[in-house]
Amino acid sequence: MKTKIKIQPEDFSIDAEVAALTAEGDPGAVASFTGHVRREGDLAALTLEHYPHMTEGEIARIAEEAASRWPLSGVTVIHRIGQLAPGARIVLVAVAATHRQAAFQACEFLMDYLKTHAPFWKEEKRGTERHWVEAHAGDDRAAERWHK
Amino acid sequence: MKTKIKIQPEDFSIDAEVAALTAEGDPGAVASFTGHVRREGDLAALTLEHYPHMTEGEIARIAEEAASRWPLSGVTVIHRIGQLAPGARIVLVAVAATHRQAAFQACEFLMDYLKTHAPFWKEEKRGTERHWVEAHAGDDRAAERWHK
Amino acid sequence: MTLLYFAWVRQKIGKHEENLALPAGVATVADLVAYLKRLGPGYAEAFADESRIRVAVNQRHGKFDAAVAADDEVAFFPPVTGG
Amino acid sequence: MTLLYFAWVRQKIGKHEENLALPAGVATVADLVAYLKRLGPGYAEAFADESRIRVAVNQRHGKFDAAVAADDEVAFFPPVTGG
Repeated sequence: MKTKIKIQPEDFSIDAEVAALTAEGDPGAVASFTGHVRREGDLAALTLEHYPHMTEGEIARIAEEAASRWPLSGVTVIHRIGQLAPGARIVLVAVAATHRQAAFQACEFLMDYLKTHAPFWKEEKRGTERHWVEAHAGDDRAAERWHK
Repeated sequence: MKTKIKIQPEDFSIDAEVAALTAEGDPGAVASFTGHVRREGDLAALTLEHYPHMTEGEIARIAEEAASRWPLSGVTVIHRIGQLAPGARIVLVAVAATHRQAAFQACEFLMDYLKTHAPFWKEEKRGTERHWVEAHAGDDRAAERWHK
Repeated sequence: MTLLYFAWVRQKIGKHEENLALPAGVATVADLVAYLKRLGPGYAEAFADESRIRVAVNQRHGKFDAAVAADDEVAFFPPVTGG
Repeated sequence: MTLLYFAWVRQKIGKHEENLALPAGVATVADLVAYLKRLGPGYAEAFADESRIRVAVNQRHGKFDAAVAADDEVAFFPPVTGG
């Protein structure tokens, strides 16, 4: 399986990543997910911090776990860091497979684990105030359902 | 909910469609799916025929059903017709929602119903031979699980 | 009524569309199929295995027991294979 | 050992990284946290509610009963919120 993991301040092209995932082999299906900075109330920006030594390794482990559960031909994860404006794209997870159910399931699995295991932290800026986003219990439950 | 349905010979831009879905409101999550012409053996091309009077209405009904099951902010379906080469993109389904689980579930639901209800037919060209693709029982089962 | 044929149904019958006055005794899709089968060898071949035929009446999926009327658009086609 | 702090743990302690000789009697993450808490008010505040602290030892998620050694990289941070 082909795995691409990028942590970068820059935006990304979904079309380019899907094209790269389907450039060879026989992946009939690509499931993708993009997470966006919420556009709500006085939220002015989101700043993303991460643990550089650990992030790529942790995401690679999550991708390997996905590949061990479903027959996948490729996984691409791009996560942005730094300051992002409302509406901006934060993360792309794209999964290529021969069959769409494997692509969908693995993409959702990757997002659930990324949310609960990849070492990123979001700080919100509202007006002149900044505060760290709290983790959601719902994200832990989402990741736990894959243990069953 | 914002619904966009296009049946066209032309390729599409996933980035542009995701941008349109997230241009306003607060959709934090976009789940997308692209189906690609398989790259296998002597498959030279796929030709897609459809039932123009019916296709958009049928897809609109599927999108309405999805919107009645999950809280969605937008659905975009683009399905190509005509002759497509191996690797080419056939279909895009993109679903925007506040929460990722709704976006994922609705995107998979839409694909399952599109596969079994939208009036498209694929003809394969292998060497000089042409034959119509047979429907998969697996697609019927995939759509049926949403009845439960 | 307007009849439409798609994919290999269209190819076997040799046309995409035709207009038909509602034949006497035809009240349902099944009646219509029985009538069409007798129109010629292409029709007979297209409808030989009815389990492989799907129907839409006025652009909505239907079953063989669905009613058909003089101004309906009735389409016959194989199970769909898009997506 | 190398200690790393992220997000509000970093802000409360006032630094991102520091090197520390393994203190006497420190064998686990829990021992290390107990030691750090006594280093100053910033540390005490950062580790006041241990249920809000997560740890990675050598870039792998760990628990408070995990062993730590002199050449380990130990990172403390809040529950992650990426994606």
